[in-house]
Amino acid sequence: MSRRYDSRTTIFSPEGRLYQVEYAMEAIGNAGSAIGILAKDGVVLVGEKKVTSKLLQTSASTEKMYKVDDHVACAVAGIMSDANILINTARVQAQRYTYAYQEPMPVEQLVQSLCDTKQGYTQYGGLRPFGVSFLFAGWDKNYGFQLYMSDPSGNYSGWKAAAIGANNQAAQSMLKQDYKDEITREEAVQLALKVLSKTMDSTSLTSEKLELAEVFLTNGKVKYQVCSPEILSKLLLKSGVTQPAAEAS
Amino acid sequence: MMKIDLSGLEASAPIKGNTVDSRDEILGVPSFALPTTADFDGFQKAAVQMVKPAKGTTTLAFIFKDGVMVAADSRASMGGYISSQSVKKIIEINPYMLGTMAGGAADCQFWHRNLGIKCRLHELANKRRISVAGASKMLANILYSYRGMGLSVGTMIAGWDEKGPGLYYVDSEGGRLKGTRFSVGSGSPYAYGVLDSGYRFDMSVEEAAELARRSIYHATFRDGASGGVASVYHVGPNGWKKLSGDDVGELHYHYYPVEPTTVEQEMTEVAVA
Amino acid sequence: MDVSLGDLNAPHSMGTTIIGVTYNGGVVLGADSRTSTGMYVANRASDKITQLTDNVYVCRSGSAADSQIVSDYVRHFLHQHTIQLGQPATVKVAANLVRLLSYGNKNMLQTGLIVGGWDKYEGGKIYGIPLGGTVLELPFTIGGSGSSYLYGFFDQVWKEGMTQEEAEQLVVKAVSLAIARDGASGGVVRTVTINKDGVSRKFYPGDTLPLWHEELEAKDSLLDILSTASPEPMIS
Amino acid sequence: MTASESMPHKGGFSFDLCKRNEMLAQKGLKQPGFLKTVCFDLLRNNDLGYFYDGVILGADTRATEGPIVADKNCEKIHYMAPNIYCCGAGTAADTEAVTDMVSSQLKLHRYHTGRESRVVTALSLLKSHLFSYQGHVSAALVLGGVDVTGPHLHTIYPHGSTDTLPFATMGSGSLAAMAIFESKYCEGLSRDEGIKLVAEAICSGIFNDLGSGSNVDICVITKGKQEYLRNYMSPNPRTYISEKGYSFSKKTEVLLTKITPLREMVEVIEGADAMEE
Amino acid sequence: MESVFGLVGKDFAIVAADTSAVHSILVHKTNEDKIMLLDSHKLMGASGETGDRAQFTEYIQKNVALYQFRNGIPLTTAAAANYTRGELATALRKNPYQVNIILAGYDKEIGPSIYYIDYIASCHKLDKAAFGYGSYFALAMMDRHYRRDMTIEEAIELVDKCIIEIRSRLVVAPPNFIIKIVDKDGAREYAWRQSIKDSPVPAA
Amino acid sequence: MNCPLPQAISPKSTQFLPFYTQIRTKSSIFDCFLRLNLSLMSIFEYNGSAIVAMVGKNCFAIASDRRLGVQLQTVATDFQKIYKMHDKLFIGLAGLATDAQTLYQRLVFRLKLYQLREERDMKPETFASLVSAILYEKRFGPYFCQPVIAGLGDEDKPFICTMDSIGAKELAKDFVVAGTASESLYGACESMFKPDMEAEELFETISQALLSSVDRDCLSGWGGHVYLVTPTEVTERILKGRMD
Repeated sequence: MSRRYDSRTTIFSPEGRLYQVEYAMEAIGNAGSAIGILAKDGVVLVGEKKVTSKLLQTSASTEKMYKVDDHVACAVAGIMSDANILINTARVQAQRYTYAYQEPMPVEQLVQSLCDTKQGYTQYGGLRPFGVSFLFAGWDKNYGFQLYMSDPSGNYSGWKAAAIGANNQAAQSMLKQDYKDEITREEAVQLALKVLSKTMDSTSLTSEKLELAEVFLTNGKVKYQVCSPEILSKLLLKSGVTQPAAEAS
Repeated sequence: MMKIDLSGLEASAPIKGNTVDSRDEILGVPSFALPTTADFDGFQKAAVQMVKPAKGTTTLAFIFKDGVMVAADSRASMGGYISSQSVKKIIEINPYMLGTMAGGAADCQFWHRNLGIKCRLHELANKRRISVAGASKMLANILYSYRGMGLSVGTMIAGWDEKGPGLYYVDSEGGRLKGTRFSVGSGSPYAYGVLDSGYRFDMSVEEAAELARRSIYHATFRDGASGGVASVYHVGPNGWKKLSGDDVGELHYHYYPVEPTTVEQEMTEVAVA
Repeated sequence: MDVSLGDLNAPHSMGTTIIGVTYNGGVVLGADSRTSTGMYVANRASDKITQLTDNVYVCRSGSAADSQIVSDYVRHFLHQHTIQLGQPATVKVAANLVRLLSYGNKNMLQTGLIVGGWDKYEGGKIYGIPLGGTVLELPFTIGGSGSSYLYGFFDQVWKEGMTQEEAEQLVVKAVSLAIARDGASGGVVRTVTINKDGVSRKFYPGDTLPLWHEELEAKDSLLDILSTASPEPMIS
Repeated sequence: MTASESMPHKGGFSFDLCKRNEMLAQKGLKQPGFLKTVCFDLLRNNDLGYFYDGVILGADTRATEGPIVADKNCEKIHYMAPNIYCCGAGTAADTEAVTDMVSSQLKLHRYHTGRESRVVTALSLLKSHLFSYQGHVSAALVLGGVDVTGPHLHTIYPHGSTDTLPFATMGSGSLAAMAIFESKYCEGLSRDEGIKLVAEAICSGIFNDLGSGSNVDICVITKGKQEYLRNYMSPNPRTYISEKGYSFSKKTEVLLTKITPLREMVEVIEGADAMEE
Repeated sequence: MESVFGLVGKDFAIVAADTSAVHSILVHKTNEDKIMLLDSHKLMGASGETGDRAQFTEYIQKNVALYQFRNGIPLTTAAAANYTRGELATALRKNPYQVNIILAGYDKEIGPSIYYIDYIASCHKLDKAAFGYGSYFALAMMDRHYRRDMTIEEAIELVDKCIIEIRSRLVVAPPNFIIKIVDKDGAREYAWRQSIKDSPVPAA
Repeated sequence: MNCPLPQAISPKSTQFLPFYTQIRTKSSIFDCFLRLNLSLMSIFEYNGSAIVAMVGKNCFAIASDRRLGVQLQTVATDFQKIYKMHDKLFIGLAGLATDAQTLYQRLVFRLKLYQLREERDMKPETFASLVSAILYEKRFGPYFCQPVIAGLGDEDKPFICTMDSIGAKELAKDFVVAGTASESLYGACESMFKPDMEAEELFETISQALLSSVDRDCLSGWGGHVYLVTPTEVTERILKGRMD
């Protein structure tokens, strides 16, 4: 009966729901999961790579992690083609702000402007919403390190730790138990890897299936750094996620 | 009866110059051939534009208890190009009188030298040195007679006579002002800034010299058309004496010393090219 | 560097003498071949009689750029018109298209044109289209800076119903007369004769043109001396 | 937010600074001139085709900014297509921009038609662009190439008019070069004779015309082959080479030094060990 | 004939401007306040065409305020200066504003700073800056007596010296000046220097 | 016989200049002030600048003066004219300061987006084309700004180039100059430059060339700013120059 209401993306159904937005969230549910944890000296983003065939030649070095500006990075869950459009919009918004004010764009304003774009697709234009959720990790001089999560509805919220993509509820509740306020960046990495290994159904976790990126400060300047596979496998080892036997690989 | 040579006052001297006998050659006002052109006014403007000296310079002079302090920079510029950094802008008219140069270098040098001749003749005729007022009046009248013909002079006549130190400002628009403190040239507002705030009548010669030098330095710092050397002269009861000629390049680091700071290390990573 | 000699960046223009005459059976178009930028002869053998269709040609004078662009557009329109019509276009249509362009852009175009051709309805026709964009159907017409020297000559020598030979001779004679007097015209004479049998182009080299009052014979010109003596080239 | 900044520009010229520049001009500030390549270049081809069938382009290599020689070895023979080259005189920026633009249009056209570009295509594209800007884009070009219909040579003037000639010269040195051509050109020159004549004509321009100078570039285009002989001749080498050059005894006084070492991407390994204990 | 100048002291910045509104040879008003409060901790002294000055400075003020409402945090002085420069540069293409601006501000960590933005939109951070014919006199005076760590009293004394110098040497010297100051407690009016007083009108 | 007072200008004197109108327009207050700003300067000379870049043995140096002036008045002596686009790419912008600043900000905008999308730094040759395109786009209402680009390209091969205000690229193997002191710089560089200089000697040569040239130009100078870039480090130095 409600079938009639979900063809138009901008029309509420009798129960007051925007089906297209919910379907978009559903699509994201099947995408690789991503976890973000806010530590006191940095923000950690971890993502599960779905595509691991070695024949694939990607232009971008990472599948899930994208640098939006020197001080803001994001992890993506959902339809990658949609994500690329939005990431480009975000990058242009950030540069436009820097052009006008000659200083980096506050992270919340960037997230807000991107969510406004997303929200537009749920109210006018008659186009389908973007099937993408983001985890924004960044730093600015007003509020220090920040972690935001945004979903296809165009809504965003600040988090201490958050998960998107496959089994994000499970991951979210695990994070809730283990997260403690003054967590350091190293501990956050351990936690994120642990949570991700549980939510990912694959048996043994190796560095090809994962991506890890961190936003932190070095001598006063914000730095976005993607972790190399070797270091990632060491970290996995350390966090006890992979059995020591596998260390010969 | 002595016949005072009035030719200097004859404004029309330039045209009758060629008919006068040779005696007048040195005495008379030298005559310049006038351009035979219909549109004299137009030519005039063009001539001025062509030879237009950017009044790029800074000169100053002031009277204080021990006499007159005169100072000037030494840069000559044409538009953006510095043609010279070593122009003597303080002209020694005679051992008791100095003139400063602003505006056309040729105009100033020529007419100051001419004024020197006139003053010497005055001394020979009247057996006493000409007063500063008289000398400056002579120059003013000559310049006035050429008014509108494109002469460009902005000069100060400083000297010492029976009435003590004298300072007059004379310019090619015919102006002649008696005063105690003047600055002329594109750098003059900057010089005035420092001069006015530091001036006191009862300064010693060293203090006055320092104030003059400091004013010239500040003008050269801010004004692109002034620079080179700040030369300072002092006119006292027995004539002028050149006190100093310091290069403003060094003066700056003397007034605002700067020690080279140590090497700062800063680490940045970059993807190897 | 002194660019005043010939002012090399002056617009590329054709001082030009152009003529179009009708005779019984067709038309003859004639023109000189000098194109100059300022006082420098940029092209001493240019072709000012350009084809519009198989049976219609146009003589160009004035600004080279403007005249080229007008003839290009008209050739393009005529081509499409001929396809739609299914038969060759008449000279009148061609002339009218030129007029539309010339009149429509009168404050931008600086070009005088003479359209001439043969069609089966009206036979040989000549149309003159001066700067303002008016179109005049005439038995003969002359244009370009050299034409001012030819008005008297044509009024005296023109007669209707000439033979092809007479018409061609008349055109060559007229252009050479104009070349003698007009500094902006020169080089060679080109003619195009259009009649029911088709089109024939003729070329009259500059040194074979008849000379007129007080013109000197070309003898031991620099070109001959140089080519015979062939001094060693300047680059060692 | 200044939305205008990031919109992908739809191409073409933007005139929005004109009003400001006009205001500055009214305040008496003169508009400056642009870099000119007042070079001359000349080509010849011989379409009778006895021994040799092709086009030779030549150019000097001096670019001037008013009276100052801004570039002593600039390239004025622009690539248009594998078989078509074009020499530019006039405002350097215009010649470069218009040849780049048309060369890219030709490439797209080659993809579209799958055939070798024709000189007349390039000619019409250049001609219409220049005409539409009524000579304000001041590029005087000489277009030469060999295509399926044989060798072609055209000159294009800034107002958009074109000539088709067996030999042509452009730029301020064109008079000097034309003199050489008028006296020595004849049909049926071989490839080497042609190159020698072209070089000689360019040298006459280099030595007699103030706007031209430095070296001679030659480009020979024949069916299926083109050779771009960059600095084919360098008749004006530097004459004042001081062996020992300058050595400055009194070193420049430095007020502040800041050294920023650039090291490769530092490995995080140490970081990892730190976490070990 | 208008003069605006400013300088940075130990933990404050001072902007002084003449207060005469002039139209060719007529003085409409001698107490026109040309230094505007951009926000709580920013001053914007502007000189130039009366129309342009008022229009442009208010335009900037409103936009800076909008930014603060929308984002909850005020712009830093550097950001405000660059924003102003950007607006002036883009506006300059349509109808050029004849407005020269000295923007003074105080930021928590950075402290006081002043920015010199001229009417064709070149912008530079300085310790001492001046516009208008008065600048010729004020600049030399400030060069001579300025020190980075001046106290407020010393700075005001220097400003007074400049005003006296302008009054004595500038033929068309404006009679009255207003001095405003910005430090950690915010931007406020410091003092007037008036040589001509209007008859007092009870504030409406 | 008393000395006659200098009689009023005899009518004769005005007579001989019949066609010259004696009435001088009373130079109003404002005119005599206008005299101060020499308005016959070109727009390039409004702020004054001097920039030079030189190539050494797989290193390069780029230097500029430090003056920001408004015609003859010096406003600031620490004005930044050389901008770092990334660790191995610098650009010096001579000419009108406002256009230099606007152009720099637009270049950073385009360069940042390029870096984000390509995940690598832009090569100097590519950057030169970007600058040329941005300038040529304003062909009929240009930015009055002459860029000097210097960078290390592939395998740290030094690349320098300059352009006029509408983007006519001019590559050079030895040195490029720009600004109001460019004519003196041409002379200085032409004589002082030697190919394949080591970094320290290159720094010495470029500093001497810059300082000797700006001393002949009213509108540029007031100190020097030199960036010396080798594959391993960037050395930034402030030179002590004449401040007049």
